[in-house]
Amino acid sequence: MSAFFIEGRDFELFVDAVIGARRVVGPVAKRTKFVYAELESAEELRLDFDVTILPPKKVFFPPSQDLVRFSDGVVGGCIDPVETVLLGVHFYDVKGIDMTDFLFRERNEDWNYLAQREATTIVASSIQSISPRAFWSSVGAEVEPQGHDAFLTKVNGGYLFETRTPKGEALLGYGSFREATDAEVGAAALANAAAMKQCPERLDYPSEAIAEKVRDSFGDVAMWDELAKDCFSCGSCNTVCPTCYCFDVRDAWNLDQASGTRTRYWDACLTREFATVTMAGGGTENFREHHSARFRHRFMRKAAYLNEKLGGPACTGCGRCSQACTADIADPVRVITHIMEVSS
Amino acid sequence: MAKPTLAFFDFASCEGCQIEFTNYGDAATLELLKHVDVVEFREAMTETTGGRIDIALVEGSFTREADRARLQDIRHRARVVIAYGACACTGGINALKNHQDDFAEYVYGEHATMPHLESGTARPISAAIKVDYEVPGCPISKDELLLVLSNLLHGTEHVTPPYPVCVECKRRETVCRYDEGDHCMGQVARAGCGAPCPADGIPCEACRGFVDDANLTALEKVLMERAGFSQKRAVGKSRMFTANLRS
Amino acid sequence: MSCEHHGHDNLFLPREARILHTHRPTASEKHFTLQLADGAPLEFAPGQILEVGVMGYGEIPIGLASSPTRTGTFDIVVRTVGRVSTAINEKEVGDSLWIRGPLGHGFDLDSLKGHDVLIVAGGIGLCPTRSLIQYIEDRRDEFGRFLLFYGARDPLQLLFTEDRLHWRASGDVEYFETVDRADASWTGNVGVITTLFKKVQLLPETRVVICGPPIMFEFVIKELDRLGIVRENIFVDLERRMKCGVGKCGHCQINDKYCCIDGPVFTFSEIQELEEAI
Amino acid sequence: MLHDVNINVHHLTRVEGHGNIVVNVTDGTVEQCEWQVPEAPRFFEAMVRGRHYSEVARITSRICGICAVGHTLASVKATEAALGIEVTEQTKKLRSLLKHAENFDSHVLHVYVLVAPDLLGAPSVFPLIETHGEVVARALRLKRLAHEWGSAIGGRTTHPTTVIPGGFAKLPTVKELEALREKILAAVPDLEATLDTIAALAPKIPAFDRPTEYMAVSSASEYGLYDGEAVETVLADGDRARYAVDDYRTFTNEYMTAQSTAKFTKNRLDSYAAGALARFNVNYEMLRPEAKAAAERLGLEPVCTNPYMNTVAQVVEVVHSAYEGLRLLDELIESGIADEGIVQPTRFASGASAVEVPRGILFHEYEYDAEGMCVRANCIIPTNQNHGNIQRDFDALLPRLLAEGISEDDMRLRFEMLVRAYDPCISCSTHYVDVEFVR
Ligand SMILES: Cc1cc2nc3c(=O)[nH]c(=O)nc-3n(C[C@H](O)[C@H](O)[C@H](O)COP(=O)(O)OP(=O)(O)OC[C@H]3O[C@@H](n4cnc5c(N)ncnc54)[C@H](O)[C@@H]3O)c2cc1C
Ligand code: SF4
Ligand code: SF4
Ligand code: SF4
Repeated sequence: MSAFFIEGRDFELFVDAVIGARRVVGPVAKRTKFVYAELESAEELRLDFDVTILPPKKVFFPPSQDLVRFSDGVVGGCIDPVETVLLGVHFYDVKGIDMTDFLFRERNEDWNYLAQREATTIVASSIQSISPRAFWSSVGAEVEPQGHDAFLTKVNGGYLFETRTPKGEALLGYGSFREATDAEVGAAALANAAAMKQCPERLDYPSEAIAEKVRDSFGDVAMWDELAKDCFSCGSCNTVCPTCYCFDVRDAWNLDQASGTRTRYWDACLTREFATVTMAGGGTENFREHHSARFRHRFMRKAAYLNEKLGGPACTGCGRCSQACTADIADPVRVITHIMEVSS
Repeated sequence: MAKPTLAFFDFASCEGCQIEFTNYGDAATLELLKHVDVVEFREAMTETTGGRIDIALVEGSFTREADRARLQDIRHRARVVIAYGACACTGGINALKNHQDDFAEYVYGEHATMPHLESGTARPISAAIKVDYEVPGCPISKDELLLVLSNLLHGTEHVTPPYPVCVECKRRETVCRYDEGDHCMGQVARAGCGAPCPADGIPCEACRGFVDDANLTALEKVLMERAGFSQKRAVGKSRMFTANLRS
Repeated sequence: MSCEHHGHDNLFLPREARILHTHRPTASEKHFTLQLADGAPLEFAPGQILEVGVMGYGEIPIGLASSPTRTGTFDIVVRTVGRVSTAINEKEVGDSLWIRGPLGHGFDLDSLKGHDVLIVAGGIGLCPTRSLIQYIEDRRDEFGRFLLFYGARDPLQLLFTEDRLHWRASGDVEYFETVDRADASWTGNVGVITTLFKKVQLLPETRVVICGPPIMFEFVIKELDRLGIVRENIFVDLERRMKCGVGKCGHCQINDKYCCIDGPVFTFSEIQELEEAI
Repeated sequence: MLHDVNINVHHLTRVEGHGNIVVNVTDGTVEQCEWQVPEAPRFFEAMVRGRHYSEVARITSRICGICAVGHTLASVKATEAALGIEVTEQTKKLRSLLKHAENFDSHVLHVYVLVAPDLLGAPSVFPLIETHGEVVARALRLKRLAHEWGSAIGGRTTHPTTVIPGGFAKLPTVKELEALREKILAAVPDLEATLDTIAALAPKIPAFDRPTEYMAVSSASEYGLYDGEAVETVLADGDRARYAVDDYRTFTNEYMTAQSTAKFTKNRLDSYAAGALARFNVNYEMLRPEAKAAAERLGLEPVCTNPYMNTVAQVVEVVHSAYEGLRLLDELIESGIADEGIVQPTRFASGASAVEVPRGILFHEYEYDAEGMCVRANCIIPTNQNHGNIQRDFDALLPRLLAEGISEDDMRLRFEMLVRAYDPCISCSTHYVDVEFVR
């Protein structure tokens, strides 16, 4: 596909034109942070965001999503995708989306996710500001971001718009784009490379070595207990993670007490009851009773179990978990580095 | 089938949880009243029934021995007793005084020992009678109360989320209080409220009580290290709505 | 319904199943015979599971308790333990349940065929194995010797009274049963299930299926080790919290295995390295 | 005339909190005529000691779930006075707007749900769903509006979240304010209909005059609810007196008698009244024209000395709050909402405040130590202030009712209606204890 250029002042017009035609979701400010939200006008768009509180997966896999509706013996599905342009996704979040795409597709295709995913055009964007806990330049560096339709890079005077798919090309019609010059393409490449150098944290170990070492550390209970000592089992690290996709399913009746919904909610394997079952006679059994067992499970999943399926850690280096963890113990860089250096 | 009967009772409390019951709005209230018959609600109605009731909603703390008989009468008459609101579930804010020994003197001075001022420790309703369900919160979440009632109407139990408030806070993408230099107790507080407080820019005060296995040691550490509290304030912090749950 | 189905299968959309027959073997269990409302047959393998639900209450994983060789209908046995199981067990003949499935991997029939088979079932673990028991009975000549050990806490907890009478009399199965605690009426074996091993001679090539409470596994495995039965030939049926049954929700994960799609039947060799398994 | 009366209303219904009415007349001699309050005491002033200033309003809000907004505002204002915090104009406007929401909310609830059944001869609002469906639906609509209004500014109405010392933890957006403005405008027909209903029922309001002293927060620029520089009182003859808020102890005069344990208040007379009627009498000139017109229509004029008319004064205030709310909204929408941050303390000392809640004036006072921890607190709640006045009304009412020769049942209803008219909020039981009166 090819590269186009749009002037800064035309860019806003472009965004407004897309908003006029489709639902557009992009990063906006929320108090002192950023979130993805449906845009009402180009003014709200903040492409200078560092990282959003929740990853863009919420567009396809929302925190709560109805799966089935029922009413008087009639039961039906609720898959109801809306044509959407997801504008302004950093490359590490594109990698996160690649992973959830794979995970919701493998073995049993979950159209409750995939339908909205297919109805969405993703425009990735260059990183203009960097979150203090980011380590995306190093983790899983061999895994290339895939699932985007265009890539937007801020360069002097405007934006370079590189289309990757026909879906991305289809957006060209909404703005005054012209073919980019080699100089503009070069400037964009430089800007993107420069951002990689500024990433503040690094996890510089090969994915395979990480998978092996982390898996081997499973039995080091004392180490995991120590690492998880301050864990609240609050699940924040799970909930903000672009590659976490566990959920709970609950039913509820509507006010009429006859109809209702079966809904899935994001769940978190760090929370206490996640693996608890009720036994005959009323007792319960928790297969990951101690919070350190749950803490360990998260790292096993990210760094070992899924690593083998995904070809790299199930971690994009976004640093959201590091930031979200009030006890500041969830940072994959610190935990994995500790395992790589300390555990034998 | 006759509609189940619903009765409201109150003890030491601010009655705010009853008020929440009036806040459903016209459509929802009228719909709800198609499914239950409100038979006693002292604050809103004169009618009473001395007889059996299906669901008794009890608000407020048990603070005086004198209230025991009234509670036992409610238990006796009701098929299901629901303690609702922090006061009823844990003692709530009333329990703050349980850590003081001079509260009566402070408010009433030399008159503090008058017999009608008898107010021992503020205790949950369950200290006096068996309670079937608890709807925590100060005030209750009126949406959750609806879920509880809806489940009861279908002969089953609403499941209060066992995880802490952070889960709901993150799900709604609230800026964490700690990220704005504030403090919060959402990491140890029981969820189910939908985390309105952090979303409105104030800390979670754990008005719904603690989750099981709450890591209070880590909470104190985080309050000191991240919110800059003195040790004294960090230790005292979790004694606001949860005074009865602390030593 | 206002929402579109989008032309793809919704993994979560349940099918209606009518209750044709019910039976209460014990105070807490209910045995249902079901048929899909659209009349279609349910195709499944022994050891597979269903997600069974009541709309408004939820869905739970339940093992199929009849053999696919007995067509037209299928059985489940549900023990009342909590919210959903209670709602299911309140349903009567003529009511509907909503099911998804069959889900998961059943027993590896290829590995069992042509060999001696021992089934060790504890408590409600008899339900999913009943599917296999019936299957072996119906295809008896495809298997070698067939032994069944069944243990319950006390005589009141014993399931499938009719089946047990039949097994006792049947020449197709060598049936042994025991209770942990006897009552006045009980004349049979008393003691934990491993006490039954004294009663038989087993070849090391015997294929063994274990299904029951986690605590039971450990002791049964010790006996099997003693008999020299290799762990590749031991099959276990595991239970975990489960929300989707299709390998997404994460609840049933045992290290890197999903109980729902990699199991619920595993060979013991597969899971013995998984520290979270038992 | 009845010679023997035995009225014993245990836990009067349709009031917030628990109160008893006991009237005993034997052979024409009054033996007992009392308004008693057996509410369980809750000791808030003791409980806030040792708490950080940011937590104090969150605790004192729990004094009362009905006037939680008022308690929060009074508490925050007193804390700000103690900490030397001067809040911005925008904060003041938003708080006023929130205060109006509470006044509107509480009055709608009181008039429709607690008082109207008396006037319509029903035991409660529930049977009215059948007989007066439209009135109930209207009441619920207005109630929902009030709740949405309060929530838009305060986060929620029971124990508001956003009001903190120094400003707002979360500000509404202009868009939200515009939506709110539309909702209030859309409720104007319901307000008109409310006036129709009350005008039709007004003849059923008992006639009973007993002049007393009326006390309210007063402001030179508005009908002081949230804001006001002083407290003013007016007597039946129009004689006025004005006091500084900081001197609240000198004009509330909490006192205890040898036989009584309740903290009473009094000022120029041996009791005074606070609440909607008192505010109406003190601040009539500051009412919105729409509210003045409503008063005229309902036959309410200052200085009104019939305590039963408090309900009518509440209806007038509902109209006032709606239009005053619209005015504040217009100003805020016009100026836009600025993120001004939270004003920080400049000192740690003591300070007092007065705010009008639906039932009267609320005084809060706190003292903080150098770490911002509360060392001393005092709260005087309106129902406490009205308590003495209710008893004086009882004393004057009984002989008149005896002279009227009405039945004991009617007599009980008149006493109940009198208490309800005050809309007492007994759950605000910071100082409350059983009361016995000395005569
Ligand atoms: C593979 C498999 C096969 C099973 N086969 C049978 C069977 O044939 N008959 C039978 O009676 N039971 C069977 N169970 C157990 C049955 O699923 C649980 O008893 C049931 O989930 C309890 O749900 P509840 O809502 O009644 O209990 P609650 O205690 O109210 O459970 C609440 C939620 O917790 C989860 N949960 C609790 N206990 C379990 C559990 N043991 N397993 C999975 N999730 C749980 C569920 O998500 C449930 O919705 C099987 C479980 C699994 C995993
Ligand atoms: S584990 Fe942490 S850093 Fe890695 S993708 Fe998840 S939230 Fe981001
Ligand atoms: S690691 Fe941190 S964010 Fe994750 S559950 Fe524990 S305390 Fe919460
Ligand atoms: S604001 Fe409070 S509840 Fe929300 S994530 Fe932060 S600590 Fe948890």
